[in-house]
Amino acid sequence: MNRLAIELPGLSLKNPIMPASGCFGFGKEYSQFYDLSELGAIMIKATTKEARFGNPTPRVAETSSGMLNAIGLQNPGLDHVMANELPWLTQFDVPIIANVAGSTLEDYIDVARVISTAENVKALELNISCPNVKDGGIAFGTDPKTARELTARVKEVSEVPVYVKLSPNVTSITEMALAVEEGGADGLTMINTLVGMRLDRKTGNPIIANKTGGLSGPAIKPVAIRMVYEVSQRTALPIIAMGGVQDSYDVVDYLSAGASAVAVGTQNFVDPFACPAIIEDLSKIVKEWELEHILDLKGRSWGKHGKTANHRA
Amino acid sequence: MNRLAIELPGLSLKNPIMPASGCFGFGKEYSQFYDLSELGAIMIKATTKEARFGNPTPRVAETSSGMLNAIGLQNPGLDHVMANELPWLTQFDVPIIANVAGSTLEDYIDVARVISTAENVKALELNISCPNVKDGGIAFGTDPKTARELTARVKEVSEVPVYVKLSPNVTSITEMALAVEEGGADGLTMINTLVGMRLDRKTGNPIIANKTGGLSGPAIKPVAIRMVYEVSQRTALPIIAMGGVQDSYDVVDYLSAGASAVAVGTQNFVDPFACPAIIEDLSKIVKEWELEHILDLKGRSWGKHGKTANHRA
Amino acid sequence: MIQKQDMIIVSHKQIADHIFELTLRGSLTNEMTSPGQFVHVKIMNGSEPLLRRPISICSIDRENEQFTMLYRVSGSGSGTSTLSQLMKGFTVNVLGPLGNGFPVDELEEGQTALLVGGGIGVPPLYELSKRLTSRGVKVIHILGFQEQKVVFYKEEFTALGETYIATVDGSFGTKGFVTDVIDKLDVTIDGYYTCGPAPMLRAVEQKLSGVDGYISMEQRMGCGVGACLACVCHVQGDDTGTAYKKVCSDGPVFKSKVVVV
Amino acid sequence: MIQKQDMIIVSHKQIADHIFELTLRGSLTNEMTSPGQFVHVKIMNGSEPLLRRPISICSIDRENEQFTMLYRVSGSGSGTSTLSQLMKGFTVNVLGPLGNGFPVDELEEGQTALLVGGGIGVPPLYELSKRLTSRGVKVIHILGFQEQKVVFYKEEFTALGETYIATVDGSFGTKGFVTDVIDKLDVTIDGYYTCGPAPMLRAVEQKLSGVDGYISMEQRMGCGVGACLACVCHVQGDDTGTAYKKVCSDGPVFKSKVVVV
Ligand SMILES: Cc1cc2nc3c(=O)[nH]c(=O)nc-3n(C[C@H](O)[C@H](O)[C@H](O)COP(=O)(O)OP(=O)(O)OC[C@H]3O[C@@H](n4cnc5c(N)ncnc54)[C@H](O)[C@@H]3O)c2cc1C
Ligand SMILES: Cc1cc2nc3c(=O)[nH]c(=O)nc-3n(C[C@H](O)[C@H](O)[C@H](O)COP(=O)(O)OP(=O)(O)OC[C@H]3O[C@@H](n4cnc5c(N)ncnc54)[C@H](O)[C@@H]3O)c2cc1C
Ligand SMILES: Cc1cc2nc3c(=O)[nH]c(=O)nc-3n(C[C@H](O)[C@H](O)[C@H](O)COP(=O)(O)O)c2cc1C
Ligand SMILES: Cc1cc2nc3c(=O)[nH]c(=O)nc-3n(C[C@H](O)[C@H](O)[C@H](O)COP(=O)(O)O)c2cc1C
Ligand code: FES
Ligand code: FES
Repeated sequence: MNRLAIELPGLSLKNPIMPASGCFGFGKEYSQFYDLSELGAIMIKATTKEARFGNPTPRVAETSSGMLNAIGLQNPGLDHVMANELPWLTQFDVPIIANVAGSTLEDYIDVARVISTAENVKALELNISCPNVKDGGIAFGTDPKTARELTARVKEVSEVPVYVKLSPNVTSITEMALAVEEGGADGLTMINTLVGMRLDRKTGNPIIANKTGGLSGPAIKPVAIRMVYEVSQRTALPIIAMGGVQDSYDVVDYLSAGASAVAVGTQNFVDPFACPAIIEDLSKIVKEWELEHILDLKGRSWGKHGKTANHRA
Repeated sequence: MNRLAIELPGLSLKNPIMPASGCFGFGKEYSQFYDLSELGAIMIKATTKEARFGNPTPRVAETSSGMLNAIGLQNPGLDHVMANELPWLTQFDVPIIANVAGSTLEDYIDVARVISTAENVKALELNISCPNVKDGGIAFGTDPKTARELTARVKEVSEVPVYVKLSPNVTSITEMALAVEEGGADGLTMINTLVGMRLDRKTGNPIIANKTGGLSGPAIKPVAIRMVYEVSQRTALPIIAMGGVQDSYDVVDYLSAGASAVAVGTQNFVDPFACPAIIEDLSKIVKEWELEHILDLKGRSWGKHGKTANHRA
Repeated sequence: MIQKQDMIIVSHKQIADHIFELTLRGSLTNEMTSPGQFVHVKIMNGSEPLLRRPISICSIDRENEQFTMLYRVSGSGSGTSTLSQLMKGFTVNVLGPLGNGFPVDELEEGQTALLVGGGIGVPPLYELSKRLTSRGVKVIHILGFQEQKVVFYKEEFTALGETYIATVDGSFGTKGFVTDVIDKLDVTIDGYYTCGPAPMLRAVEQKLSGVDGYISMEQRMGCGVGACLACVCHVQGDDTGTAYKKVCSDGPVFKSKVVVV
Repeated sequence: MIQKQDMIIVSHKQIADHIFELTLRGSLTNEMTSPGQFVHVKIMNGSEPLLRRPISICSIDRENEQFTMLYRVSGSGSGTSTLSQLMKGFTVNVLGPLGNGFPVDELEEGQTALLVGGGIGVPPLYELSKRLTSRGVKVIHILGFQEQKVVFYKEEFTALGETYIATVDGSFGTKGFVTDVIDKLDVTIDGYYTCGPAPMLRAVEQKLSGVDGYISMEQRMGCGVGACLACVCHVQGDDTGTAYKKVCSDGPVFKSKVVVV
């Protein structure tokens, strides 16, 4: 038995580790560092119907133990992704989770219908939480009703299971989770970035051209852990968690909080070898801690509430 | 002219710097380090009607560039604060902002009515945003209607201007700000802590006995700056800003974002001399940058939107 | 007076598995009055790690304006692991001395004091023992550790008085807990002083309930100076439930039976 | 091949106001091919500062497996200020070499190259100049700085070829900008290479529009390897508005008139 393997709706993962959307492009760059088949899955960069240049630069700014970004969903558009990026990725033995973004319900539906037919796309991730473009779906991500509706409509057209990526910039993320569960979501991914801002000390102007950006990295981990802890105890949906993962112990934390798999975002920039290093360390932890399976850790933090379904392969 | 002096409703501040509530007790401990009369004001620890022990320990946990706390509004209760803490503070020439907490509307009203009569209490800070006690007012802090109502009722009984402390754990902090403005608030203080959690690596259990805690420190500064930037452009109320201030340049950032004064929380723990050091550095900045007044910096980040009322003394 | 000072690293070395000895120099040393006080150490400038670390004063060298602390590196990525990498010549920012230590004048010349330490609770007993012996008090040390490789300062304590070591796995000294050693002691104890993990403190307080004693508490801290209420403990015999003591500023040393361990 | 390596600090010193020279040793040096490439430096382990810092390769010493970079400390509390405190013997984690540098074989022996650098854009021109001169290309350097106290490497460049310094305040060399020096030059330029602040790059590109040239761009970066799209720039003559180049992996050096500076 592979003690790291995990079965989630649509996804047979060799291990619970995958790069987070937007932090790994479409895989090409990181393929110079290691064999992408080592990964549990790959969450590719948000794809929209048309090609987008995204926001003006500067697009990133560093903050204490974190970074802000406002890339603005730059991507080559659905057709190009279908014709080039996804076929290129078929050389690797790794399931692809396609991050889908748009401005209107129709955008999401159109992209989902097409991209879910690609042979290596095993699940969709509905990005209803991008804080960096006015028309980037954040409206869907902050209103439970709209989110439920969007999920239901995408489910109708998708050939593969649908995960919904939740925004932390809400009063109750649990309410959002329950809404998309009702809408028929197969899983949750969380969290997207927190909206933040940094000013230039001298001029007082925002450093990022878009003014605000999304905060990621270790700074947000306590917020993300809390949200995973809350949501995982309230829904039956599996959670792919993310936010500030730097090493295998952070992964242990997310599983303990109730996640079933974990994505690595910003840390890829800090260390391009982060994902395979974490996977290797997880194997060691499983051995040293004498776990039958890594998901023995799932929900450890819940205390006496008992366990929900796990997702061991 | 004192280029750091600031006039806000009820408050004549020698300078824009004050310790944040809960991070300075009732001043006694820090009075061993410097003369409290140097401060712009003091935001004292939340006071409730009855004495409270607060939450079990551990009550704090460190995170990347931040800390979690779940003190749980421990305080000696209104009578003791009126009889001991506030009279002791009259030896200093510094206005006191009394942080008021409670579980019910009546609690807030009762505490506000009494504490606002103390001679050195020049303003109230309604804590409707403490994330660490179930009955700690957070319900008031996430629902605009309740917040407006609470503000209006407290305004009826308070002898001094009322500031409302906003929670960042909401979908729209601007909506909350506008609601309490409608309720008659004289000013805003923001932000309180973000709800977060840290797990013990070995056991997977939450480190803090209360499980979740409030995240403070430099990690949250980008979120706080963004919120001050947003809210200050939408309301006419003055903002006392806080979140991760470590030095005078952080203060410059908050003023640039649109705040009129700044509170220092967690940094007092890191450096008990933080507040006087920042005040001294601000004097230097005013000189070096050749500012007529520190509030020349106010709202610099807004771009072409023009300036609102400033609050120079 | 509590001061804040950049103190110079005079010596810094590993003395047992994960255990380091750090000696710092600076005039702040002159403020240190009683054994059992602690300092609050800022490990790097900037925001990471953010909070200071409370570490006991292990020995004080007034003459050279320097003091020593012993600390355990708690894991990779921890603040103490970063601390352990700082070299001689660098400075460390210290806030202290903090809290109230062990009173040394409660015992007279010729009386016998029992000093019971567990793990990283052992260090503050060293300065205490030096003070007691210099007053002519007879000291008996019982020091408990997990296993042989984390034992430290055996010689130093032995030089001051009778010293028993207990290890949980029996790899050194008596197998078992410090209380197992206490059980076998056949002397009259006039007072005890103890520092270590809470279960040990409770066991010692109970076992020596007939004797006056002092207990040093540990608690996660924010400010270290009494302002944040992170480090409170309940008070024995309090019915209201609202009475409390702050470990940082009312303690860390309390008379036995005062606080709930 | 891009590698990641803990490289040893061989020498580290201040050479002008806020300007440091850092030499690192490690086999990663062997991967460095063209002048103008950069490395991505992680300043401390852990999360603060979080991101790597892009710094140009200033000179390469293959024989000793070491290379040198020059950097400016941008303010107290900045990552570079922390970097400047690391001492000989410590290691720094380097990711590199990254990006595409200046092509050196476009010019023949006897031809003349103009190298125009501004401020902290000067360093990559040094290795470039060494390569060009070793091929027998004649080099002319024009280096612009704010003021005298931040001028560096004047001797080093002078040893390789004609060198003009311009300072904005006139405290050293010609008063004014590098373009003021270009105006006065009376030679035929066969190619130019430039690195510095965007306004300078634009001015140089315009002034030398008749000459083939290479421009090194700067942009805030996330990954440094082409994955995050933080560092994009527009492409000249693109009507769609969606064409772009990534400074980190398509650049940082571009042929003139290719990207929008
Ligand atoms: C009064 C007092 C005296 C102490 N004296 C010593 C001593 O002499 N030698 C020694 O090695 N240790 C001592 N400790 C314990 C020491 O403070 C912790 O081991 C240390 O703070 C852990 O920090 P870290 O960087 O290794 O761990 P991290 O995991 O990086 O710490 C994270 C946070 O948790 C806090 N923390 C973690 N464990 C503890 C703990 N056991 N007690 C209090 N806070 C904790 C840290 O201070 C920090 O804020 C003392 C504690 C107290 C309260
Ligand atoms: C290809 C390339 C080559 C470079 N070569 C050199 C060089 O040889 N010597 C040198 O001194 N500088 C060079 N720079 C600029 C250098 O990267 C920045 O000065 C440095 O990152 C600032 O970091 P800090 O820690 O001082 O500032 P901080 O204010 O702490 O930086 C905060 C964040 O902003 C980024 N940042 C700030 N200023 C810049 C900038 N001007 N360009 C890019 N990112 C920035 C930092 O990388 C960091 O992520 C180069 C930049 C690029 C893109
Ligand atoms: C540069 C950058 C680009 C991102 N782009 C996307 C995106 O296109 N779609 C998406 O759903 N999330 C995007 N994210 C969010 C990440 O997938 C992730 O949710 C977030 O960064 C938190 O994880 P981390 O702290 O590990 O980075 C992006 C994050 C960063 C830093
Ligand atoms: C230990 C601790 C206790 C706090 N107690 C209170 C409180 O009683 N009332 C309140 O309104 N805010 C309280 N806060 C929140 C702070 O006043 C402040 O809003 C927050 O910490 C952000 O500022 P900082 O990052 O500078 O700490 C507390 C914060 C901390 C860290
Ligand atoms: S640590 Fe703050 S009161 Fe004790
Ligand atoms: S820095 Fe990430 S694409 Fe260039």
